[in-house]
Amino acid sequence: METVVSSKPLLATLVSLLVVGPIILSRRRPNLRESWTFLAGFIKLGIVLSMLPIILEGGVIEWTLWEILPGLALAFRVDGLGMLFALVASTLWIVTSLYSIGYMRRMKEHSQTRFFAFFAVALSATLGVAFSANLLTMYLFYEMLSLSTYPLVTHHQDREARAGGRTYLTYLLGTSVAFALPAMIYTYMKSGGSMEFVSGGFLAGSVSGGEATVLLILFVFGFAKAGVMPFHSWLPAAMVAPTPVSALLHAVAVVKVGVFCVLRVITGVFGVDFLASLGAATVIVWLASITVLAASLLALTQDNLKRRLAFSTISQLSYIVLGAAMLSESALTGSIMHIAMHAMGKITLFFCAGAIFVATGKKYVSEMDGIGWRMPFTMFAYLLGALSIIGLPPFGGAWSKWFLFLGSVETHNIYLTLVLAISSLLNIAYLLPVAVRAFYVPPGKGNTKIDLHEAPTACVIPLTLTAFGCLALFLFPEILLSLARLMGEPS
Amino acid sequence: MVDQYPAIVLLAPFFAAIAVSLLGNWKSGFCLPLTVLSLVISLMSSIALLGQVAESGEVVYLLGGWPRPYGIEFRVDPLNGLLLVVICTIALLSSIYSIRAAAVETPDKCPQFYTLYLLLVTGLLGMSMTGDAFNLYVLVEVASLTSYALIAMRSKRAVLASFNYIIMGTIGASFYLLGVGYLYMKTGSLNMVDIREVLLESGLYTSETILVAFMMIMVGVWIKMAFFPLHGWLPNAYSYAPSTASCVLAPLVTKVTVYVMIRMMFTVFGPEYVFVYLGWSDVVVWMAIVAILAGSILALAQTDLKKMLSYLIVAEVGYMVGGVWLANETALVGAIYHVISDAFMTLCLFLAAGAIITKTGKYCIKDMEGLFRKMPWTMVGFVIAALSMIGIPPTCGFFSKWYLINGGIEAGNWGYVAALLISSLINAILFFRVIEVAYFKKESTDSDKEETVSGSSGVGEPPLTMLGPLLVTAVCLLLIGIFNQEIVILIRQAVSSFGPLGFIG
Amino acid sequence: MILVDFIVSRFNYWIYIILMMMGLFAMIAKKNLIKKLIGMSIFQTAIILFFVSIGVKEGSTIPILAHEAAHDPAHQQAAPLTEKGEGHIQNGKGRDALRAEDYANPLPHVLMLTAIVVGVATLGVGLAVVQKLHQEFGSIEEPEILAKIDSDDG
Amino acid sequence: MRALGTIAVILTGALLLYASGDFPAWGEPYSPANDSRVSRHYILKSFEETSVPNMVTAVLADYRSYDTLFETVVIFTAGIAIISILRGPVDKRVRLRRASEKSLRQSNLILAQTCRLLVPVIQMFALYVIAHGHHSPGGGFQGGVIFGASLILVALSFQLQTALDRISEKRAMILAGIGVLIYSGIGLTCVLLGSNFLDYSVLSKVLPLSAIEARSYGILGVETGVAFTVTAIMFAIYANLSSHGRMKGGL
Repeated sequence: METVVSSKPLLATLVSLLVVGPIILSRRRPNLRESWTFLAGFIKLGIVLSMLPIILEGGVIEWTLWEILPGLALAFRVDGLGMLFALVASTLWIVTSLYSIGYMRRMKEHSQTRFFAFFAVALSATLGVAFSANLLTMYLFYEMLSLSTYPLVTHHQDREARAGGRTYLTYLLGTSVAFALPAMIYTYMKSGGSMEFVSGGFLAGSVSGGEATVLLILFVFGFAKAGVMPFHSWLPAAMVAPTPVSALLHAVAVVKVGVFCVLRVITGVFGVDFLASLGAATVIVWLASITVLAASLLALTQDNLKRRLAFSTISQLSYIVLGAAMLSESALTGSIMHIAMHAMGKITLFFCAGAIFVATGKKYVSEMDGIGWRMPFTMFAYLLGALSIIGLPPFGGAWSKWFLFLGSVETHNIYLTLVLAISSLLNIAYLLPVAVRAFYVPPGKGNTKIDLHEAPTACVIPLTLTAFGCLALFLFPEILLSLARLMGEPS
Repeated sequence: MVDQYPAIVLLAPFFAAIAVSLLGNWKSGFCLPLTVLSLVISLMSSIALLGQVAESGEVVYLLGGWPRPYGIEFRVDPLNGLLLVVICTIALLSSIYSIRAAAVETPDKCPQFYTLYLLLVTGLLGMSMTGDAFNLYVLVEVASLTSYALIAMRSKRAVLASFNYIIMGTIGASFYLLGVGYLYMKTGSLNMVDIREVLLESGLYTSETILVAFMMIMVGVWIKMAFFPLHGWLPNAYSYAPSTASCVLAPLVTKVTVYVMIRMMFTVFGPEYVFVYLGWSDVVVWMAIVAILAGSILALAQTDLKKMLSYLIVAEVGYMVGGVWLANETALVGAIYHVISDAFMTLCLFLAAGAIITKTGKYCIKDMEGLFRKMPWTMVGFVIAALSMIGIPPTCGFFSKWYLINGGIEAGNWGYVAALLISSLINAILFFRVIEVAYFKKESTDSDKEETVSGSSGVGEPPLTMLGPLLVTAVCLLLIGIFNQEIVILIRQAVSSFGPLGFIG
Repeated sequence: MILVDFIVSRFNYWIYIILMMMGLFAMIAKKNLIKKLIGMSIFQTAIILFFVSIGVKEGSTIPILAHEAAHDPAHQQAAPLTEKGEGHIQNGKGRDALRAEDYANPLPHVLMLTAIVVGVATLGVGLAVVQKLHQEFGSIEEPEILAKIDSDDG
Repeated sequence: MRALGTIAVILTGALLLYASGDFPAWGEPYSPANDSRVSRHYILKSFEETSVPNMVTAVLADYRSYDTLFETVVIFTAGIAIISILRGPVDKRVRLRRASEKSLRQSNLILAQTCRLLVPVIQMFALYVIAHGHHSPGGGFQGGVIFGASLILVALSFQLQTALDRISEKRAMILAGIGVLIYSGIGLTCVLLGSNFLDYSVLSKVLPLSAIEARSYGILGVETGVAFTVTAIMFAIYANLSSHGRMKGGL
């Protein structure tokens, strides 16, 4: 395996942080300000893409900044998993930026400069997590992400935002300090001062089975961004944010950072084989299964579209955790791929929810009767996204579901297969009715005249793109698949 | 010149104090430049001194040229070398900050204020350098008398707080003096290193007098550092003091006293007496745990910003005492590192609080709506300090917690680890309560009217002399965190000179 | 008998402890601020008493060399530092050289000069603070002042 | 509070009593403290090393002169502290007119005349105590206090203003500052002459004295400084406390 030393991961992380200055300075000229965002977005994507070939060949890229604690450096390392996540995040940032411009301007939101600035910081933190080489670096960016998204979540600065923001931070910050930090320090002590992620893990042999179980649970709860119950309530609370935030951060960046951290801990800290030999992951398997089902059921009861999507996200995140905790190769591949597939599908759905709100001011599913003919593009995109999430071909979601099912069969656990099957049915039950209402139920009041009333073009283009993205991911999954497979290979 | 660094560090603020008191009455314009100049000199020579110490080990400066144990000496090792730099930096930053605040809060008393201020700094510097147990008492009293006066300069409640401080402070200092007397009675010496030698040579560990001396000294310094439940004087004293005074008192006085405790435990009595012979570390660590929790919970109950910060100091003292008494190297390093980082955190918080209070005239947390909009840079400083208090990387608070928790786990004291984590969580609640209020606008309906009123009164960023030190401190928090390795290496150098902590293994 | 001896031979310590406890009690328990300060003064005096009594030597005099002794040139060259109790080496003139037993221990006196000064200074500042409190609140009773503060707040 | 006080007193008292069993007996000449290296050195060597017969003075102003410097600073601090505490910001100081000689005449004849007779004697005695600290009990602190007492006597027997006319509070503070400056200035001179702070022996480089005599004169110098400060601060404390910081009326 080839190791390349390059500062590219650092640059990719920093690009969006550096652009914060210009964004703030050009606050009086919105067009210039937004062009900074795009500039940073394309540079970021460019850097990430330029690293792709090396990773695909099975190499890794490393860059060490400096040692910050004895034997522990602030270091970056790019491998398949990180690459996949970075690719998803940086691509979708560009799309979301376009969408936010349309959304924010149409809604005449205040403090747009602050919005774009913190958005850029959040992206930096996301890439930082994706590229971090050890637990400490990851923790650092994880916290940075929690904090930088707080102003975004509470953007409206009203009573509702205050309550939502409070829940958001309490859960994310509280769990990371109370669970992840001690788990990390304990790991540091037990491993003799090393916290570098190695495939196969570094804890094998240095902790007992009981300790490993406790540590694993602490990590899974500590990275509450993964939304495993009972630490999931921050996500519905975060829905007070403007929709672009919900779309990128709460369907892609923030939540995926959570599951990404869990994946890293399972593969890089404990090692799949070590966990399998201990049976320590069983607890996580059941926690995740319960979350999958319970969140799906809760999603059914939500009338607010964004909240419904949030519960759906919680349930989908636990697929990923579940996939990792099953400790089988196919399941792991499936769960890594699900990061990308779900991101693409869910961001489409959020874009649609936002577009509906921009165009009609409607937030609740029950108000959306007949809306499909007024906003055909949006609702069509919604349908594609929903089908992808449900896991029907020819959409991206089908691949990841396929591997997850395969994994559950490999583990010979019939209950897990059952869980996945039931939850897929539940997916249909809570996602499709929206589309059905939109297209088949006539609007309640007399207003029979159907006039085209789409959201701004800047909103419609991104959601169309991502909807077709779902399709494209089904047709061309090779890159993702090979990136995901890289992690499954034994070292 | 080179061998005079210890003297210069101390004498620069000392002579400036005399000069301010003599010239200040004639022309009060002299006060501030003299203060700043002297502190700059002091800072520079303390940095040079630290370099010297780091390179060639302990520096001994004989006052009056009398050798140990007949005269008094300064002993500077990496531990107090670091502390000197911290004291000088903080004193310098808050003196710059005081340009505006002192004029507002203590008008007509400019020369007195700066004389006291410089004497306080002199006292603290002297406390950290001296190698003589009795001399330490004298300097403690210099520092205490100046703090009493600085606190009582404001009217009303500050005066009562100052009175309580006088009573408690005198009890503390007198207990310390009595302890030194007991030590003297048994060892016949006042020099710290000499006392330890005599203790070892004459086999005095079993003596009841030495035991009582140790207890008296510990209780004395605990009162002085406001270790729960002996903290009664602190919250009122620090929260009602003029903001310039509290900016230098709050970060420094308790921390220097913690240093005194470390010095007493490791240089005078020696770890083998404290940990091996007495073996009380569990009891004290549990007291520290109670202190941490009680301080945090009491802070939670406050509505006044400065009072909340003052109770946090009580909790932080618990961190440090616990870390020192955990009796392993990691925890001790963590505690000393926390002394430094907490000094800067507290400074940053008090500078921010002072700036907010001088600009808005509001003390209560709930009155701080919309401050992010009115004074964004001040709030940036406040947020960084808050993050450090919670323990978010890469601020220094994270790393001190890192070492302390590491030490706690090493010592197998899970209660201490849990207390640190709980207090971090409480800090998160505390600070986000403030940040939330400051971030959101007023909810009441007459907000527009309020807006215009406050708009006309011109609440905006504080002047650069207040904002500058605040932001410099905030940057320091990050730098201390990022370059914690360098500091820790120095601390380890000092800790290894204490000899084996001889507890585990 | 032994017990009596024990008590009598250490009477200075009993007295200082009693005085000190009186002072401490007044400082903590008294409600009148001036009484607290009086307690503080007693407290500090007790410590001074303790220190000075350490330095006492039976049959010794004040730690000042007599005029002749000081100006005797013999002293300035002779009288090598002697160990325990053997300081009485005869010099040429047949006069006793300096003996450590003959003079009280000077160090506690020096220390207590400092402690007295500190005590005076603290007392002065304390009195000034009480005066200021009296100006502000019109009382030197702690409960009354607290009540006044409460009513100001409410 | 009462219960708390009782508990504190009982605990501390018990602790102190516990230790006192271990103490050397009263007046024991060979107790560790009395027979220590340090104490013996002071008694046996101080005259040789400083040429001051009074060991207390030698230890106070030479061996431990750094302590004494800060002791002076404590006094000085107390003076400034009291002024800064008692002078309220509201209390605009009015420039007081010079009290006429009338006030002198107005007061009680016997009192006035006794005072006139006593004050010079007290002051002479104070000067003696300061200057003779090398050979007899005395020194800057004691002399300074006596001198301060003479000023307080004036204030007591006439009016505060009468004493203030002779030495105003501002001047007293300047005097106090000068006292500390003399002390520390001597110390600084030693540094400038190439030795450590307060190492008087180096003064022999500039004075026609041997190194040991230089120590003796150095001690005299610092004692003078101490006397200035103590005198001034004693009076300033009295003036402030007796007039609630208003500098008029008084007792």
